[in-house]
Parts: sequence; structure tokens; C-alpha cells
Amino acid sequence: MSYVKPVFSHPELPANKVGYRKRDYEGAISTLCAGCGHDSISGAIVQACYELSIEPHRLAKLSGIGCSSKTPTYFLSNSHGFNTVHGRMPSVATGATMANKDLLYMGVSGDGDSASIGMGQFVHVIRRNLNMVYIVMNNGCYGLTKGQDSATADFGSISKGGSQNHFHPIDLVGMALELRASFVARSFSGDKKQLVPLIKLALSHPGFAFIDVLSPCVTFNNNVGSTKSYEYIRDHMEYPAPPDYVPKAKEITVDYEAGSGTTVTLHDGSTLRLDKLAGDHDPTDHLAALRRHHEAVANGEILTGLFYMNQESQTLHQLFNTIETPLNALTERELMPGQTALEKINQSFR
Amino acid sequence: MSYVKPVFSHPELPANKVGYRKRDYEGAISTLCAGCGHDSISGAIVQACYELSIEPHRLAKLSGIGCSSKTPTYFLSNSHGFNTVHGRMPSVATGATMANKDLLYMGVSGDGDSASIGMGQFVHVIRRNLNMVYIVMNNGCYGLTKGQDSATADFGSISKGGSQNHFHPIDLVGMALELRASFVARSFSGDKKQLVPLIKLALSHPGFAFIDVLSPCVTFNNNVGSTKSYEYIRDHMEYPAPPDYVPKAKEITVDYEAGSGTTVTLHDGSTLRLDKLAGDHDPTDHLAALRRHHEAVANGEILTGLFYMNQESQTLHQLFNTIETPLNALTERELMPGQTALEKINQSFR
Amino acid sequence: MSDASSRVNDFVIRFANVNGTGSASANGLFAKAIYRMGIPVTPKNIFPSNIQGLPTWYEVRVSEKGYLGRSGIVDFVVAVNPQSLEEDIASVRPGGYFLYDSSKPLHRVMMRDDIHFLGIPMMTLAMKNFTQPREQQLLKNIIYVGALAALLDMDMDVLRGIVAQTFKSKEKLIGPNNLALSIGYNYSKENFKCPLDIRVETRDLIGDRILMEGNLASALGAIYGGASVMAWYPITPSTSVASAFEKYCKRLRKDPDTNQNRYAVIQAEDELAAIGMVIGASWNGARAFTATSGPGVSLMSEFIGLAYFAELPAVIVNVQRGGPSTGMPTRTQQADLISSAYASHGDTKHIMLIPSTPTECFEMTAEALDLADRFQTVVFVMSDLDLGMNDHLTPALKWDDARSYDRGKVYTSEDLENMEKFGRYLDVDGDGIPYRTLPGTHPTKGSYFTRGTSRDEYARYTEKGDAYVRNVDRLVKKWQTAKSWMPKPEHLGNENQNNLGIIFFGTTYYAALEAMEMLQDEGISIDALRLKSFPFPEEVQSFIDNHDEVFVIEQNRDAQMRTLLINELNVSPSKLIPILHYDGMPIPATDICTKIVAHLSVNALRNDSL
Amino acid sequence: MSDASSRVNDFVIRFANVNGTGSASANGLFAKAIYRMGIPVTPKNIFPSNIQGLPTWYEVRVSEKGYLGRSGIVDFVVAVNPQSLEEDIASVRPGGYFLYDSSKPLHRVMMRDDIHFLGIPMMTLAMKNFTQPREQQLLKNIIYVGALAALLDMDMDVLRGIVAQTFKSKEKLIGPNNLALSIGYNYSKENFKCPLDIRVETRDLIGDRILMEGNLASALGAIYGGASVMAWYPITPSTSVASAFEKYCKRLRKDPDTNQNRYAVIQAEDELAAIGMVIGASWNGARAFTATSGPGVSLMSEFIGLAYFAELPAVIVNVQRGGPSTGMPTRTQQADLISSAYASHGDTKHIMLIPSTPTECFEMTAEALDLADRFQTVVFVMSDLDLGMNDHLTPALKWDDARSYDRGKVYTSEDLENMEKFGRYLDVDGDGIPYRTLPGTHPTKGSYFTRGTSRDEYARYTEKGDAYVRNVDRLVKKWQTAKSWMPKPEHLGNENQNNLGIIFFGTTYYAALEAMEMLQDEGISIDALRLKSFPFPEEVQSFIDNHDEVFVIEQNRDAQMRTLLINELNVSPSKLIPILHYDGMPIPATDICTKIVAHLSVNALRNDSL
Ligand SMILES: Cc1ncc(C[n+]2csc(CCOP(=O)(O)OP(=O)(O)O)c2C)c(N)n1
Ligand SMILES: Cc1ncc(C[n+]2csc(CCOP(=O)(O)OP(=O)(O)O)c2C)c(N)n1
Ligand code: SF4
Ligand code: SF4
Ligand SMILES: [Mg+2]
Ligand SMILES: [Mg+2]
Repeated sequence: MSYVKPVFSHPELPANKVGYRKRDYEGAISTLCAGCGHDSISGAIVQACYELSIEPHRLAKLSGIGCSSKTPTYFLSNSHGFNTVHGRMPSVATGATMANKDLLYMGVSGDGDSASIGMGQFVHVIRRNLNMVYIVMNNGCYGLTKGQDSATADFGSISKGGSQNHFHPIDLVGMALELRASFVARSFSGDKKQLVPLIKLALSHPGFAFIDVLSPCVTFNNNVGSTKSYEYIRDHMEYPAPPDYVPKAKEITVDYEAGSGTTVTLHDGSTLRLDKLAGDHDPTDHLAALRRHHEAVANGEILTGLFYMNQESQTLHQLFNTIETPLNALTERELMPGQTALEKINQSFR
Repeated sequence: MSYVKPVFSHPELPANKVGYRKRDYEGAISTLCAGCGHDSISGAIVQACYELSIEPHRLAKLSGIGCSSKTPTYFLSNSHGFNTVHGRMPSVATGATMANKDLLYMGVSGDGDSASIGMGQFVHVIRRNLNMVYIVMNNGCYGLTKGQDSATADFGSISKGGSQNHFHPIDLVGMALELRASFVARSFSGDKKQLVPLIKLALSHPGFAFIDVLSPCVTFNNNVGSTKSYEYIRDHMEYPAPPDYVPKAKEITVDYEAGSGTTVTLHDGSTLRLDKLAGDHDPTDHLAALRRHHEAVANGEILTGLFYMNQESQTLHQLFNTIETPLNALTERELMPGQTALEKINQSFR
Repeated sequence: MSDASSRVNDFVIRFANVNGTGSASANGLFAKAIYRMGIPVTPKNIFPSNIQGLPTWYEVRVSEKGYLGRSGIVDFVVAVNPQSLEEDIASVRPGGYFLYDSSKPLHRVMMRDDIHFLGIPMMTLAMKNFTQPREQQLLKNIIYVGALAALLDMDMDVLRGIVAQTFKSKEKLIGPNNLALSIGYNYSKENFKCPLDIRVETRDLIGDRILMEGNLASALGAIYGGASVMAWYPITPSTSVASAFEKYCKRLRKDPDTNQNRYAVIQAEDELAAIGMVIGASWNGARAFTATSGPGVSLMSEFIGLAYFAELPAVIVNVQRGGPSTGMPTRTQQADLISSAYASHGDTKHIMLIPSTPTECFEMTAEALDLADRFQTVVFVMSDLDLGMNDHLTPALKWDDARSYDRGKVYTSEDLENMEKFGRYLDVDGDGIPYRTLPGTHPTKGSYFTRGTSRDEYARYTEKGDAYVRNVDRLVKKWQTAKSWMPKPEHLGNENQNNLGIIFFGTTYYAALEAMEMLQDEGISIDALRLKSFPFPEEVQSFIDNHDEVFVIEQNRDAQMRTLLINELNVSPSKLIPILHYDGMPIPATDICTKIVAHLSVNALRNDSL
Repeated sequence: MSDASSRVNDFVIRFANVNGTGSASANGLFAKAIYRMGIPVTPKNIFPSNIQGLPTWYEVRVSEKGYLGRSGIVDFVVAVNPQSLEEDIASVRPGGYFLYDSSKPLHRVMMRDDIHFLGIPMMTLAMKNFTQPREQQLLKNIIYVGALAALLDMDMDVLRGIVAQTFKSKEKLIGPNNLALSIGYNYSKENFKCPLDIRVETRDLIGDRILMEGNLASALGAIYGGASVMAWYPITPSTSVASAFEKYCKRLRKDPDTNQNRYAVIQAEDELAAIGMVIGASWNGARAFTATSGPGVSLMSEFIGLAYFAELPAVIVNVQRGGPSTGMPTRTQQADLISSAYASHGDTKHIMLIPSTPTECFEMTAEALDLADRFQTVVFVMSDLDLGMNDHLTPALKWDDARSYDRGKVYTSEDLENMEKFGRYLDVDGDGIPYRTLPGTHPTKGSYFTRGTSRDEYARYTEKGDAYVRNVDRLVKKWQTAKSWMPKPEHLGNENQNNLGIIFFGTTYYAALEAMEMLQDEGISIDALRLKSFPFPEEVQSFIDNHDEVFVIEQNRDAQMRTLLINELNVSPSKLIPILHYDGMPIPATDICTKIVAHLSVNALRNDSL
């Protein structure tokens, strides 16, 4: 193996709005295989958080178990991290956001972690529109346990062990769309130009933001016949709606043709311009997103970009009408109703 | 409560092809609430099995936990039954069909059982195209635990306890379509005319046959505001493709207009004629099924009937290339490779 | 056992109904009236695992002496369920009473010579007096309560008072209910010699006690204890913990200005998700809990191990039911002790608090939240169906408004600022409990990675054997520390050192107290200890050491508490005699008494023959 | 502990590599060569929980005396991993050897005076002789094997023979590998005094033993035992059971005419599904099993309770790893004993078979399938990472072709035809084991409803306490019956009644045997019993009864087997002394010996001071 590990130290970039430099967003040195797609995604997360001027400690990163789920160690070392159990990160994230609505939540998972053991939780976290970014580093296999097919492995693809996959893949984008996730995107680990703005957009989205990132496993799933190899993906990528993230401070100078784009105002006030031309897709049209997705699947295309975004959807906190103060900051004064109230209750049981 | 329990004893019907009378397909007396939709579905299963001339002991019935999952006690008492654990019937059914491919498998579940705790297994049993009928008795609530909202409860519907549901329902038909189930239908417990032929069709289908049956819970979810009440469903039903099951022995005499229908040859040699007129839907067109479904959801319609059917799909046994003899019938002779083979193996570890 | 003379305020009455027919409120009315007449009362619901149409019973013990356990003997049956008639007739003790709906005549062959049959045409009376079928059905039940008022000499004003209170907001129901009461009352007066020898008399024996279910009390305990996140999945018999929590939060936990919630209740998709949510919330510094029963705990096992090993607070109210598997979902047992105490794979141990009364459900659920934060670990509150779903006469709930929550060892931003280096799993104080930080506390100090894998003192992943051993040994030290923080066991009975002792816990409490009196009556003096926790405080060890023979009374088949005692205290098994009851019904005092006496006489015989 | 004179065929060599660099085959070549030279050898892989780039070790013990446990002392290190250099240097015993890649010079400060440094420019040599980077990388490893051949005086023909056999189908690789061997060999001959005092000599000490992993043997046991359905979910260290099962099924279980499969292997979506599939298949009469590790067993808990209570066969190969939680996934422990034995809520007990060798993995997995059918219950095969994933010198596998499967009590169609009434849970034979029927057997007789809820003898749902008690008491009777069907424990060592005994099980086997000899050398004669099962057969009770003090050796923190012994056999805890080792590495003999000696001298001291 002669790959060289990507290291996230770059020629010193300037400090961002909150005074952090890019290296402040990095993590421990990766112990993944040299060349693993997951490391590129970690790099994109670092870049996105840096560019968005997120204070690292105001973000919490959560994952399940797998090579992919190890990555939170490799980015944002000033953020609290939680490597939970296999497939159950969504529930832990749900509890965490309930306890403190004021942090940003970045969930990272694998295709084994989310599409197999974690399928139930994946479905239900979408249903609850939890305010978090949820990235699946999708390599079509179980990396950490040495290369078994995952439920996203393509029908007929050949695993490292040489056996052929009998089953149709579960398409996580299709699932998320079917379940009305309020933000659905797909990208490719090797395409930072697309991935970084998508992550920024996701971080700015109020509600559940799902990004399925194809991320080749160089060790176990980079074989001929596998449709999740680098080569295959590069040859089959299609962009439905490439997002271009522009922080508010800067003026929008890119020259899109009038009428051809949708400008969405993000949660933090910055704006996003989506190109409708490339793919002719309006990401606020749910039925259209479903249609384009299903047609692409039928045609064997891999669509990347932003499929759908609903900025009007209500987050779990809104649905639950919870108080502005994070629940974890409440004290006895707000939590404990007192002996007088208790005596009233006693009275009703006499 | 002045409902009268439905009893499945009817004026003696003639014996069917295999010499059984209808009462031979009945079960123990139901202990469900008088008027419960689930009992009607049991009745439809009895009717379908009788009409299909299934030998009762050649069918195995499996369920999870819930009022719905109790119903296998109330039909086919000459069939082996298995009331497994909550939400995990699909895995037990998977093992069972692997062990004996020669029986018919009828799985019964509830919306709590399948859409919440059982969601992971539901997704994966579809993916494996297990050769079974899978009926969800969908009442939008947890009957047995006294009326909590289930994940199929409609957004905004009011539960018996008076609280409003915050979440969008998981549409099991949509899920099954997204996951390429090879047979997807929906019906209503009160509509035997539609339900019985659908169950027959499902029993004849080689592969996973899913029927989502709306089944009002008279005790906990028959309230105004609930879209799973009797009244609501009756007012909002739409038929995409009403199936009309015709056993082979009888000639097809119904007068459909030429060119307007699809005739499908079923597994057992009988034929099914699907009406394309009603709803203009071709149930062999997967993309069309998806489209009609999503449009109906967007319009707030409840579509019933057969959405999709793929008779070409390969069942798990075909995919696994298992031997014709059921695995549970293999003996030492076929299973045990013998000392000579073992000594060869030993030799390779010397 | 009640004899003729003592039947004033000393009997058991059993109502045999069909579920889903509205009998619960009539039966509750009866029990509440006894309570209001100042007489100790213990009602128990015996219900099927279905919603409508199957037999259900409500067994009420009335006891001047204050016995609150199940007696096991039925003096009086009110039978309005044709399905269970035979069984119900058989259940009456010789000389007892059988009140039935004589609208349809009783079959001759069913009659017994040795009990009194009292027929009242309840349905006929209801149909004559009320018009709507639903009304007839419901008020038929009130008619028998009226009949009992006459037969047992109950205070009609008390009954009418409860009716008035119950229907405060539906006033037009008061009239018909009172009418039904009178119909039953008058019919009895006219047709039977009232009162019977079994009857009640007003007393003042209640004191400051209330009549409350354990699950409701647990829910209140969670509210007072500061839980702001609850995640749960419906399962009998724990469901009412969640519904009560939500109900009282709606009243007590709204922001007065914005009407926004100071709590979140999430109905999870299953138990794995429920405990995951609790762990996530606790990790993030909110107090969180779940309520479940056996099957739920089994499903939570993996996550429980994570909380143990990653050291995260989590409170689980385990309302035990009959096991194994789906078992007897509407019956009671204490059979989840081992599966809770040692839940999850690997070397794990978890704290359990074991309430005996609703009051303790309240206190211990609140305390569990403190202990979970203090020890950064899982704390079970081991309730059961009997305690959780039945009303119990229990001391009024109290809360010291000055009490503050023990949030355990959590570093603040200032702490971190003044610190060289934060080590999440350092044993700073030598008690095995490390300090934690909450996400978001400090920009550059205090972040760490929580995980279920082994790690060193600074939360860095490691596969080094010595770091692993240091860590798990510290967990043992923490466990030792926990012992002295547990509620002390309750010492009851005589201080007869070096002789007989009994140990019990949870809902065996009242039956055991009664059994002790029974034994005393037979000349057997016994010393008793009620356990309240696992791990066991020092006092448990010395109690066992100080006695020759100790009976351990449990409501399970495999003597699970005895296993825990032997294993944790290195007690010789021969010293601990299991007294077991596991048919799913609450243990009766007679059962305990008989088994102890039998053991003692066998032993006496043995000694004689030496 | 090896002294100078005994270093022929008596040493431990440790290879320090980076994982993912192809060192496994080179190191395996070395171990296989020792084996082929007729010398007992025990290799152990110590690998990280990642795929590439982290330190990994391969520790090979060479032992003329036939000691197959881990020694705990390292005589020789082959270091080709710069990351772990410091640690590796520290690990060599004084006087030992340190062979390293001198392509880059070693840092002065790292040197130790008390060991021998042997530098070979492996990478330089590889780059000089081979062209492709990948080839250079891989053959660098073969170079150090060649070097060892010279240093340790190994038989080059044996090495070349293995190379030839390994690359039978890729012949063009034979030349370069042999060249690499020679390069290393010659370099050593030229630069060092060969052989060293540590060296090997050809012997004939292997007999009919093979070198095999436990997981592979378990898989073969499942095939020979007739399992036709396997359902599993990947988890270290159990994964290779599934892959070996599938691999050998492909060879041994194809229909010769149609080439169709006589088996089905399903990679489930998680462990809950895996055990559900096993239960479904067994219910339907196929032999089925799963393989998993701690977290998987925790997730299976609910289903395990169903199988226990509904009485369905299920075999679980539990390849234990370091717990709790995700723990140390690539380290070994015996810490799932309680969580397996008593898995699930309610009163439950499960059979466990405990193999010590791959040969027993084979036999016991086959036997587990028989026992599961016979007792209609869950049977665990309690392997561990050390046993499952490492090669062990073990007796060749044997199978009696005349052996037939014990399918247990299953009524056929004819049985049913001749029967009045079938009762699924009737205790017909008085041994607690009921008869079952398979779905589809008979048109009108034999059908019943399987469930996890309580039921009567005829499988009818019931909430009646007496029916419940009859049922669970029968389960206890079944458990009693099972005791006499368990494999007998192995009695080892001296028959010194009334004195010291040790009890051990599983992979502690060889270390314990060695420790016994060490103790004997110190004049301590000790009697030993190796457990093979839970429940414990009669012999275990008498072994404990016949000794004053019994050491229980386990690889976990909480003395879990001791708990099971005390609880099931009513043994006085004071009699059972725990000897525990739980750092995740296989237990070494020295550790056992030291701890026993320490205990004995403390006790001697205590007695003195009395
Ligand atoms: C309960 C449980 N079962 C199994 C495992 C073993 N395991 C660890 S990672 C993994 C699969 C990871 O696959 P994926 O999520 O796709 O991550 P990748 O390594 O491919 O990035 C499995 C099965 C586990 N840790 N826990
Ligand atoms: C592991 C587990 N959790 C919870 C329960 C309690 N429980 C029994 S039935 C049920 C819900 C049933 O709902 P559904 O499947 O919709 O069936 P219905 O009664 O509505 O027909 C629940 C939560 C259980 N039996 N097992
Ligand atoms: S095994 Fe695959 S997924 Fe895992 S680190 Fe290596 S390349 Fe990445
Ligand atoms: S509670 Fe609802 S679902 Fe259950 S039996 Fe009654 S009506 Fe049917
Ligand atoms: Mg993956
Ligand atoms: Mg339901």
C-alpha cells in the first residue's frame, strides 16, 4: 500500500469570523486506510465548519460504529464527540438535541450503521425532523469488519471476497425522500467542490439534513464490478442541482442567468443560490425530487447534489413547544414545582 | 359497548377442491373488541384460503405482538402459528421459509409492530423478497397498549387521550414501493370485495406480497379528527386497480374492454385480470406505481388496490440457489460430509 | 384468617367483571369510599392482556388492623361476569357471600351449600330505570355499589360525595349515578337482612395517607427530581409512568409567560431508541429517564453496557411483570433482578433502588436521578406491576423545597480555565468517580470523545491492557463508593441476634409484615430486614452475619435476590433459605407464613432425628 | 521461565508489524515451519481494531515441552514497525534478542544494554532485489523469515516447501519468495554468529495434531452437526465462523447433480434479526445457528428469552471479546458467562458448552445442535477471541460416520395419527422435556400456537397462576435432566482429596496445565478440574466438596464462573478463591502461578499469626 495519508494541515489560512484558523477545526491523525474516502469527507467537514465560522465547541459530533463512525475523532477536536453503539446514533442524537437545542449536531454514520442495523432509527430520526446534519459515508460495504456487502451494495456487484451480491441496494436518498426528510442531498467524497457547500448548507438548515456521501472503501470495495469504486462513481455522476454557498458578508457576483435560479435565505441569514439549469431541478418541489430520483434509479444514474429542501418544516423542538432555554440549563427553580403543588396533588388522592 | 362480535360460522358452504369446508379455516373465538377491524381481516383470510383451496396445515402463520398480532389465533386453527416478539416477526419468518420452502407463509403485523419497533426488519424482509404474504393491520395506533399514536397515525389526528399527533405518517405502501417490494397493495378491513381477492393474489405471488390493510380500532382510534376512523376511510377511498381473481377452473367471463386490461398468470396457474380503467393504472409499471402513490399522498387521497406486482422477481430461495428438498427434510446422508472429507481438511492444516 | 367476630372492617371483596364494560370506576368508587370512611383498604386489579370482553377482577382488602398485603382468601364476591361464574363461585371461602346479577337465574348445579348467594336483578333494574344502553351498562355497576352500601353498612353520604366530586365537570351525570346507588341500596334493604356480619364501620385509621398508584408516584418523583427529558416505548405495566409524567408536566412544567414546555416527552420507536435518547440527553447534561418492563430491559442491554462503561447517567424505571419472554404481561413478579443488576455483556454492575410503596416510588425515582448523576451510571428503580398499577395506601408525598439536586462531578467553564489538563477518566478524588464536562462548556478545554471502547484516563482510545485494567478497577472502586450512598435497609421486628431472620424487598413488604405477626402468633419470633438497594449497604452484611438462618422472600422462581446476596456478600448459600412465590399474583402473607413454618418443622424433625 | 540451557525449542518470538502490510502470511509461514519441524508451536495475533496502518503483533511460542499457553515473556522480537519501536524494545526480556530493519539507523537513546540488537537492512535489501513497491513491501517480510531461519537454525527446505504449497496456483510467486528467504538467510549467515543460543531443532512431537483456528473448527462442527441454516451479523471476533461455514459448505454441501445448495447462509441486518432467523428455522425443523460476540448477545437477549420460554432450539456460538460495551473488540476475555447463562429478563437459564481447543470447538458445536434439539432450548458455545481467531495445535478432527443426529422429541405424522390428543407442553416422559411437532406435519392433528406468553400444557394462552407455575417448574425439571447430558468435566492432575484444587475452563486450559507444573516444581501439589459446560454435572459438585480450597481461574474481572458455581451448586463462597486475569491478553501460566502462591503464603502467614 503506497497511498499517502491526507493530512489536514494546509498553508496557514486566515482566521475566520470567530477568530479560528483552519487547523482549529482539525482532529487527531486518522487511522483509516490511506486513501479512504472517509478521510476526504472529514476534510470537507473541517472546511465547511471553518468557512461557516462555527465555534468548534458549539458543535457536537456523534457517530455509530464503523470506519466511518471513527471519523469524528479526525475532525473538530475541540468539539465533544460521542461514538455510540452500532446503528443507534440517531437515538442518542435525539436525546442530545432535546437536552440542549443551542448546539449544532453533526451525525456521521456508515451504510452498515444506517442501512442495516440502524435502519429503524434512521427512519424515525427523519420522521422527527431532528435538527441535525446526518452524513452517511456510503461505501457499499462493511469496512471495519473487513468487507462484507452492506445493504447499499449494488445488485450484482462483486465483493472483495469474490461473491456476488444478490440483493437490490437500499437507496438512502430514496428512503429519505419517501420519509419527507426536510433536506436531502447526495455527494461524492472526492468532490469537495460540491461537498463542502452541501455540508455548509446542511449545517444551516433548520431540521434534519441528510447527505448521502459516496465514499469508496479503497481496501474492500474498490474492485471492478463494484459500482461504488472510484472509477465507477466518477463515470456515472450526474448533478441535479449544484449548490453554491455564499456567506452574506460577500456579495453575490456569480453570473447566473436571470430566472434560472432559486435563491433561498438560510437560517443564519446567508443566502444560497441553486442552479436550476443543471438538471432543471427545483429542490423545493418534493414530487419533482421523488420523480427525478426514481427515474435516475431506473436509468442507473447516480444523481448528486441537493434533491430537496424544505425550510418551512418544523423541528422537533418547535413541534414539542419546548422553552427557549436549553433543558439542560434549567435549575431547581424551573424544574421543581414545590411542596405546595405537591400537597395539592396529595389532596386529589384522598 | 353493544357491538356484536363477528362469528365466522356461516351457512354451511360446500367443500372446496381439497375437501375442506369453510369452517375448517376458522380459528378460536376472537378476544378482540367487538367491531374491531382486525376481525374482518381474519374473516377475509379465512375466505381467501378457503377459496384458494389451501390445505390449512400447509400454511404457517406468524405474527409479532399487538391486537393485530393476536389474530392468527382466530383463523386457520389447523395451521401452525407463531406469535413471536414485538416487531421481529420478519426475521422469524425468514428463518422459517429458509427451513421449509414448501409451506405457505402468512405474516400478520400491526402498524406499531411494523412501522416502529419492527421498521428495520420490515425493510429488510422486503429487500430479501421473502416468499410470504405480509399483512399489516393498520389502525394508526397501538391498540393493545391502549391507544398511543403509532408511526402511521396521521399528522394532526387526535388520539383517544386527546393529544394531537405531531408527526407525518410513515406510509407503508410508499416504503414498500421505494424498497421495490415485488407485490404492493392496500385495502380496507371493511371492504371484503376488494380484500379477499387481494389476499388470494398475494398468496399466489412468488415473493414478498405486502398488503397494508386499513383497519379501524373501534376502541382507541375511531374519533373525529383521526383519519383512520371508519367514516374517514370510507369517504376518502380511491381504487387504483381493483383485482378480480378468477380460479383457473372457471372461465373468464367478465367483460373488460379489449386492450384495457392486463392478464397475469399466477404461480398456481390461475389467472388474474387487472382493470386498467379504474384509475388507469398498470400494476406492472413500478415508476407509475410510485408516481400515483406520491400524487395521492400529496392530494390527501387514500389509494387502495394493487399498486405494483413483479412476478419475475427472484425469491430468496432462488437467489440462494437452495436445493428443491426443503432444508428441514435433509438427513445425515445429505448434511454430513463424512470422515474422509474431514481427513482431507485435516491434511490442509498440517 | 378472619373469624366471625372480626369481620367488621376485616374482609376481602372481589369484583368479577368483563373488561371494557366500565366497571373500573364503580369498583374504584367502592374502594375510595372505604378509604374515606377511615379504614385501611388495598385494592388490586387482576386484568387480562386484552382490551375488551375478557374476565377481569378487582380485589379489595379491608383491614382494620392495617394489613395492606394480599390476603389470598376471598370473603365476598360480586359477580357480574357470566364467563367466570364457575371459577368465581369456587373462589369464595366457606361461609362467604356471593352477590350476583339475578336478571338471569343462576344454574342450579353451580350453587354451593356452604356460601350465601345474594341475587340482585342488576341489569333488569338498570334497564327499568335508565334508557340508553350505554348508561344501563355503566350504571348497572353503580347499582351493585349501592347494594354493597346497604349490605356492608357503608356511609351513603361518602359515596354520594365521591360521585359529586368525580362528575364535577359533567354535572348531569351526578343524578343518574346517585339514583343507581339508591336503587341498589334500596333493593338490598328490602330483600336482605342488612347489614351482614361482614361489614364496615367508620374509623380514623388513615392518618396522612393517600391512595395512589406507584407509577404515578414515580412520574411525580421524576418531575420533582428534575427530569426534563423522558423517552419511552409503551409496554404494560410501565406505560402509565409516561402518561402520568406527561400529564403532570403539562400542569407543573409550563413556562408561565410563554406557556412553553420545560420538558420533552418522546415516544420512541422502540426500547433501544428510548434508552439511547436517555443516554444522549444525560450526556448533554439534562436529567433523563425511561420507564419499561422486562422485554424492554432485555432490548436495552447493549446500551446499558455503554452507559456503564462510558459512565453516563441513565435512570430506568423497571416496572416488572411476569416473565420470561412476553410471559404474563398483566401479572406481577420480581424476576428481573439479575437481568437488571448485571445487564449487558462483559463485567457490568448496575445500581438498583427498590421501592415498596408509592411514596418510595416518588422518593426513589427522584433519588435515582441524583445517584445517576453522582455515579455517572445506570440506576434502576425496580418497581413491579402490583406496585405500579394498583392503588396503595401510602404516606402523603413530601418534598423539601430547600433540597437541591446533586448533579455530581461536572466541571464548569471556570474549573476548566483554572486547570492544567482535563482528564475525563482520572480518579481525582480517589473515590473512583471521575469528573465530566458537558458539550459546549469551554472553547478549547474540556472536550473529549465519549465511547464504549476502552480508553485511558484522558479518554483516548487505547488497546493497552494496563490502561484497561486501571479503568475497570476504578469502576469497581466507584461501585464500592456507591454502597455508602445507598438508602439504608429498613430494620423491622425484633433484634433477635443469632437466630431467625427474614429479608424481603419491594411489594413483599406488607405481606411480610403480616406474616411476621402470624409467626409471632405461632410463637415464632423473627427479625427482619427490608432491602432498598443494590449494591447492599454494610447493614445487610451484618444482618446476615448476625443470624443463623435467613429466609429470603422473593416473587420469582430462581431466588434471584438470594443469588445477588450470596454473590456480592460472600454469604454461605446454606444460610439463606429461599421463600418463593411466582404465580403472578401478589404474594399473600399466609404463603410466607406456611412456607417458613414448614421449613422450620422439617428442620426441627431433622434435628430430632439426629 | 527459560534459562540458557533450555533455549533449544523453548522461546517466544514476537513480530511487531504494521497491519495491512502483508505481514500475516510471512509470520504464518514462520509458525507453520516450526510446526512442520515437529515442534509444538502456539502463535497469537495481537491486532488493533482498524484495517491499516496501526501496530499489530504476532507472538509465537515454541515449546519442546508442549506448553501451548501464553508464556508472558518475550525472548526475541522482530521489529518492523517504527511506531511501536520503543515499546517493542522494552518488551524483550534481559538477554533476549531484538531484530530490526536497519535500513534506517536506530536512535541511540533507544538502545538497551541488556539485550542483543540485530540489525538487518530489510527494506534496502528488498528494494535492491525487487522492483515493484508492493513486491518490495511484501517480500521485506519474507526476508526476515529467511534471516530467522539462519539465526534459529530452521530447516530451509521446510520453509521452501511451504512456499511452494502456498503458491501452488500462483507459481510465478514462488521464485521471488524463495529469493527473499535466501537473502535474509545469507545476510544473517554473513553478519551474525548463527545459530544463536535460542534456536530450534527438528523433533517429532506433533503426533496427529493440526494447526487450526477455533472459528474454523466451529464452522466445520456446524456442518458436520447438520446445521443447514446459518444467520449472522458481522462482528469481531466471530465473523470467521460465518465465512468458514459458507466456504466449506460451498465445497461440502452442494447437491452433486444440480449443484444446488444444501444450506443457506443469511447475513442478517443485525443480531436481533440473526437470532430471529435461527429461531424461525429451528421452529420449522432445520438445524440452525448463529455466531456472534458480546454486543450481539446483548441485542439477542429478548429473543433468547422467547426461545427459552417457548422451548425452541437455537445454537449461538459466542466468541467472547473484551467487554463491557464495545470494549476491546480485538482482545480476549471470558466475560460473557453471566450474560449468556442468564440471558433475558425473567427466570431463565441457558445451556453453555465451553471448548478449550479447536477440536472441541468442532465437537461441541456439533453437540450443541444435538442438545438444542433434545432440550428445545438455547445452547451457547462459549468460545473466545484467543481460541477462535488464533491457530492452535489441536488433535485432528474426527467424525464417526455412523453417528446420527439426536433430533429430540418430535412427533411424526404417524405418532399424531395414533394419538388421542397432542399436548405441546405435556411432560409425557417425566423428564421435563415435552414433544413438539413441525409445521405441516399432519392435516388435522399437531398444529399449535407457539408463543412467548404463558400457556397451558396444550399451548393454549392462559393467565392462570397454577398453569404458569406448572410450566416453569417443568422447565426447572428439564434443566435438572440436562445436567446428566452435559459433557463430563475433565479431571486433571493429582487426586489430592481434601486439599487444594483449581477449576478452569476454555482457553485457560494450557496456561493452567503449565501453572500446575510450575506449582509442582515449587512443591505445591494441586488437583484440577476443567469445566466443559453449564449446567454443571454432578462431578463438579463432588470435586468442590472434596477439596478444602478451590481456585477458580477466569479471564474476567468479576469472577463470573465463580458466581455460577456458588449459585448453582450452593457452594460456600469462602471456599472458592478467584484467580482473575482480564487485561485482554490471553492468561499466562506465570500469572496463575504467582497469584496462587501469593494467596497460599498470605494464608500461611495468617495461620501462623493465629
Ligand atoms: C452490535 C454490533 N454488531 C456488530 C458490530 C461489528 N461492526 C463494527 S463496524 C460494523 C460495520 C460497519 O460498516 P459501516 O457502517 O458501513 O462502516 P464502514 O466501516 O464501512 O465505514 C460492524 C458490523 C458492532 N460493533 N456492534
Ligand atoms: C419489546 C416490547 N415492547 C413493548 C411491548 C408492548 N406492546 C404490546 S403490543 C404493542 C403495540 C401494538 O401496536 P400495533 O402493532 O399497532 O398493534 P394493534 O394492537 O394496534 O393491532 C406494544 C407496544 C411488547 N410486547 N414488547
Ligand atoms: S477498510 Fe475501507 S472504509 Fe475502512 S478505513 Fe479502510 S478504506 Fe476506509
Ligand atoms: S383495542 Fe382497537 S385494535 Fe385492539 S381489539 Fe380493540 S378495537 Fe381492535
Ligand atoms: Mg460502509
Ligand atoms: Mg396498531
